[in-house]
Amino acid sequence: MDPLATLKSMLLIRRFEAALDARPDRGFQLYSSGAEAVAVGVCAALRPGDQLLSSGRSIGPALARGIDPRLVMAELLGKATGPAGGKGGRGHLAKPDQGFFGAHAVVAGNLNIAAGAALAAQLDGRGRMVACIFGDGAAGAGALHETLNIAALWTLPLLLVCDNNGLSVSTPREAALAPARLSDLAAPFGVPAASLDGTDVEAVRDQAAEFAAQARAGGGPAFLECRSERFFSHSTATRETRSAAAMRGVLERCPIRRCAAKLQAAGQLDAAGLAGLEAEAEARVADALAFADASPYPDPAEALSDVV
Amino acid sequence: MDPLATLKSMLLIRRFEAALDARPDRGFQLYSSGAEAVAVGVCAALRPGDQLLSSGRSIGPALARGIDPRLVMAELLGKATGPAGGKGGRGHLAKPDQGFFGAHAVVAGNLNIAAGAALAAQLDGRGRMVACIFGDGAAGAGALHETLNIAALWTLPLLLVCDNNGLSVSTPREAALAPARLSDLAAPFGVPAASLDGTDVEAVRDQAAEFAAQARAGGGPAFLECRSERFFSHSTATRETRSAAAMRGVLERCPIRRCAAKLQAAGQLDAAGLAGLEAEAEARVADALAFADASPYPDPAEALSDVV
Amino acid sequence: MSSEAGTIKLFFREAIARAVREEMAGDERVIVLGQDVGAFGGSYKEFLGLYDQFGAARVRDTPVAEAAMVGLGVGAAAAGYRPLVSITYMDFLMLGLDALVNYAAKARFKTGGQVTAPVVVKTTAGAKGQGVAHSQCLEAWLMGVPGLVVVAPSDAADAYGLMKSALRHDGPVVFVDHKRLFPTAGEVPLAETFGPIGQAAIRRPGEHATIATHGHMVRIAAQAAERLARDGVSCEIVDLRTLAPLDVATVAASAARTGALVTLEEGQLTCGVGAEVAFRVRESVGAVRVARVGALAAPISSNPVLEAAALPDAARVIDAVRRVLG
Amino acid sequence: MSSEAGTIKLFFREAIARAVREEMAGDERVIVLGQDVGAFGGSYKEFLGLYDQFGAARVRDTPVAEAAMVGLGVGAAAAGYRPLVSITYMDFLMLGLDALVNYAAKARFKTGGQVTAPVVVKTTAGAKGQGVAHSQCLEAWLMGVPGLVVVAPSDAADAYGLMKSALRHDGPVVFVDHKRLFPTAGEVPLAETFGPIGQAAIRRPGEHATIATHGHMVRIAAQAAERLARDGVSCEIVDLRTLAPLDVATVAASAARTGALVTLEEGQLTCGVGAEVAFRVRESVGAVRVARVGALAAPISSNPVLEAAALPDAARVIDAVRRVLG
Ligand SMILES: Cc1ncc(C[n+]2csc(CCOP(=O)(O)OP(=O)(O)O)c2C)c(N)n1
Ligand SMILES: Cc1ncc(C[n+]2csc(CCOP(=O)(O)OP(=O)(O)O)c2C)c(N)n1
Ligand SMILES: [Mg+2]
Ligand SMILES: [Mg+2]
Repeated sequence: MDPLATLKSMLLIRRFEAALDARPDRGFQLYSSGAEAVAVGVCAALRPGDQLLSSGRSIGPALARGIDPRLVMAELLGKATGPAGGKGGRGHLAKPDQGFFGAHAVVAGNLNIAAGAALAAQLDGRGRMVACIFGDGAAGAGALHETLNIAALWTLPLLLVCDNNGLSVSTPREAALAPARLSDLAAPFGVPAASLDGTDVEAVRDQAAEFAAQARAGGGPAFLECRSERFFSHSTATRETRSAAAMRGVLERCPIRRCAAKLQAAGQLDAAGLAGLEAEAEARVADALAFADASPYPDPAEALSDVV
Repeated sequence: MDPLATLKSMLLIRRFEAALDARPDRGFQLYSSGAEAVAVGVCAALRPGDQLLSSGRSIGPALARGIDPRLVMAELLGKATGPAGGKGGRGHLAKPDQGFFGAHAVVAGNLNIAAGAALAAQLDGRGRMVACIFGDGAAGAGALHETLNIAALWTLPLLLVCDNNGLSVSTPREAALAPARLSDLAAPFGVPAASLDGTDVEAVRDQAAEFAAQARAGGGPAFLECRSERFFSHSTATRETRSAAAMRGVLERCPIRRCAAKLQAAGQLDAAGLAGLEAEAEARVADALAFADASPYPDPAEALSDVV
Repeated sequence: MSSEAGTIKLFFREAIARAVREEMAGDERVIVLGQDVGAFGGSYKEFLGLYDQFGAARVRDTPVAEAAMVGLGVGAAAAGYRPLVSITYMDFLMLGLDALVNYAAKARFKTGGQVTAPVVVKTTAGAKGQGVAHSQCLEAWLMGVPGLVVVAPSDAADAYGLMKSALRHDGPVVFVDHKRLFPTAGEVPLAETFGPIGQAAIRRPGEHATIATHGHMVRIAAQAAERLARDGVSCEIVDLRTLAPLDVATVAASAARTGALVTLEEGQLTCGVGAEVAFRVRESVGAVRVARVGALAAPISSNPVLEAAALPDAARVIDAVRRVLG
Repeated sequence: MSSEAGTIKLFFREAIARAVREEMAGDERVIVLGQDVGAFGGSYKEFLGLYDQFGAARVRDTPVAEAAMVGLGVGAAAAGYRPLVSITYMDFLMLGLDALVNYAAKARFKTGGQVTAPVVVKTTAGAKGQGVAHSQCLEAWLMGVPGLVVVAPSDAADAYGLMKSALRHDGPVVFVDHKRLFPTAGEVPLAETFGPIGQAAIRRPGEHATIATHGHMVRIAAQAAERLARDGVSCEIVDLRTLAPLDVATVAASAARTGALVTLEEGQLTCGVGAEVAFRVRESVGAVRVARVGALAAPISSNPVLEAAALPDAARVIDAVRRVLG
């Protein structure tokens, strides 16, 4: 994935969420803004046959995986044209036929599901692998321990990506997790791990690519901690607990500005080029909204379909 | 606790289980023979106000903690004179007023209960601590991760003792657990840990005493791995899976013979003295059986008492 | 301040906070464990102010680790404390069922009375736009666990009184509230009061049919009764308030008077609260016409159209009442 | 070999092993995950021989980590496999309910049919001297979870046939057996057969009362029916076989004929199988006399005296039948 493509992907996520948040009918949402580089960097290391799973904070992962913004917007706004017909919605986005196995809104609930998908990939024997993005809060759950142990024992092709934004709702990571670095949790199991700045999309991509290659080669699981930021409050229903001053520092660490600056410094992008990419993202988001708006809500009878 | 006392305590456990196993009416039992030094060594480091919890393999821990063998035998044989009136029985022995908070037959199920008891001890502020003995099999459960993390965060006075006999029913520890040493699981949380030969009662006692002192001084939790042996099959209802040859090697590592030999080498015990201690243990066990035999079964109406 | 004498208007969430505050002030053994219960004050502000008043040692933010949260609370309870463990949504209580059901509910029995575990597990049931894994009502599971007390207040006064009683009960209690109740307000006695565990309440007297329900659904039942009243159909609403132990006598007496019973719950009907209430009432009053209302037999989507379609509403309750009145 | 033509006598545990063996041989996607299911062959030898035949890649011993075991099975199922996950005792299934109920049961719905999770969770219910945390029957919890199929065979033939069907079902199935059934033997068809999911069976025809039950309790019902027959009371025994979906039609038709229904389960009565069966039968046949039998409302001790006192036995079933026959 070339540098401009990663920038484009991050811009799409940022603009998509801004547009969604402006909608009075958006309902309950969790945003990825500030962590775009995590999802985009990881997805840059994935192949078509691979599968990505995520936590409920899944707009970034879904778009980074290349799911059509129209479908994502429709699903999030509860329209029948979403991949799940509007049934999944926030926290449960999924498009497995395009490599997004799905989000799951239960914290840490997707870890052992991802290990199961990785077991399937291993049994298939076609060099496919599975990546699972979860938050720092999920690192306090026993599911991580059980998943690391079994994935290591069975050398499952699984990349565990901790999107560490330093917060679980209002609780600082330091108050919830004893380890100095969350990536240290992998060590006892002999699982290779790395901890890096999750606002550096190239660093995420390169490390993820290395771990993915290992997994495909039968090297087993890996653990990648990405220190990111959360630009919005926890959810659209949650009050912000950080001070204005603190927020200024948070917004400083913008993965998009960082990426754009790097490309400009390298002469691969100029102001006009950036403006063009932003306009392009705006256009895709506008198109996605138009698509969702033109789509119907599901028939109430759908409440009873796809149950058993 | 002087060396002879530890030997006595181990002999009591060994003879108690032999006598119980010989009973046609013993029902379903899990034995501690081969791991006597773990329970006895740990209990040697505990004080009256402290609490001990254990897995379902609880005869050793209960007797090592000093619970009257009469009461233990009565409870295990389902008699109304047991501490729980015969209701708890195998896997659920308890005598909290004497520092044995209790066994729990759910693997790893006692870990976070023990942390809760340790939280109570911490809030009491009287320098009490809690020890929890669990098996290697329990180390694969997420409960260990959650308990280690919170105990470390809150510096709970908790000693986690892994009685690693290398087996979970028929499954070798290597096939169930990825870590090279189970004590390594404590490292990411900054929890001090040690791994030692669980057939060496003095080594267990000394390390447990050091960790207990730390816990009492506000130093927080510790993890002690004791590599022990399982002399019986998993349970009285489980077929043995180890070869006769393998069993010979297992029985070689007898914590009692090891302790007795050391005392004899040091001139603290002679053959006659040992025979005397064995006879004493026999006598206590015979007395316990007599007590249990003379005790009635609970009234069937007890099936509905102590519920809410 | 107050509309009636001797009471004060409080939001449901404030009533919970008041009860916990009073119990914490009066008993050092009462502590609070939960995610974001500290300075943040709880997802629904139901713990607001407790952290400032009682400090970090007694109001503890926990990691996202429901199994350990319940286990810690149960263990501390068995060791002499009276912890309140907050499990944000009832869906996540599944992660803590081992400590609650396999240990706490059986502790007293299996130790022959040596150990009791006076823990209160407070959790929020019900759907409000949060989707399949954040909307479930699992009260019925807990009702069938010997050793557990289950309370489910429907208004601020009971939220206050039942939380007070729960924190004084000498065994494990599950306190079930509902996302849609926190912002509701009601009159709460100014004086300290305790809600009676095991006692239902008649919220609205009526002659033709009895509606037995609990929690947020009491409000739906009231809407249905209002509309039915306009057509001259008079419904008696029994708020169960406690699900275990169940106050069958009050429901049965009402059903005996009216001759018709409609059970209403937000959760699933199969092996649900209504199935149990109906069975027990029929045992004690013999012939009575019965219908039950609950969610459709499907997961509850966050989709506004599908959520509304799946949940019981006044219209469905009215249909059920008309059905039993033949 | 065989007592009847075209059948072979198998132990219940052998019937399970045969079903899994046939399905594994015919479908590479079928794998087995569980504690000591490999060379050991399972706690009750119900997987004996599979490891030798299919190897360590398809018959996998797992750590003691029920949450991950169920999650792995569900995840692999959602990714196209058909795992059987063995959870030794149903008490421990609590540890895996999140993956089973919050994910697997909802996967198809929440993805609009994009994902299904054809996992079979096989688990053993019931009491046999193992105490409070190794004896529970939680079938009723699962019956109320939309998206789950729950089967509970009572004999070797159904253990075989229902396991075969469970492994072919395109969604999550919980296969509930019982400690006391493994050593029982029965005639199993020599030819490959599939047990019908959602179809109850009449095990004994009768005129005066219907006993609706499942699993091991079918044997207790038979004892009771035998003894009642001596006094001229003829009972019809309906073996539910599948608890979700429930075959109400068969029970209702029987109850309509006999006019009396006794439900029998080993688990707790409150919000239990019997409460549901009774409600649904009354919905469809109107007036029928009903009584239910289950465990005492208490934990089940390993104590021989107390366990026997707590569990339903033939005597209690007989009392209940006489009660409904007034
Ligand atoms: C098992 C469980 N417990 C609690 C919650 C409520 N909850 C939703 S998101 C969240 C925060 C998780 O923090 P983190 O894992 O760091 O993810 P982030 O929100 O920071 O992306 C919590 C506690 C949940 N969804 N699941
Ligand atoms: C949660 C749970 N899963 C499974 C079991 C069944 N079981 C009882 S003891 C045991 C072995 C545990 O091995 P380990 O922890 O090493 O203890 P040991 O028996 O070796 O002392 C198992 C799997 C259980 N009791 N609880
Ligand atoms: Mg976070
Ligand atoms: Mg072991």
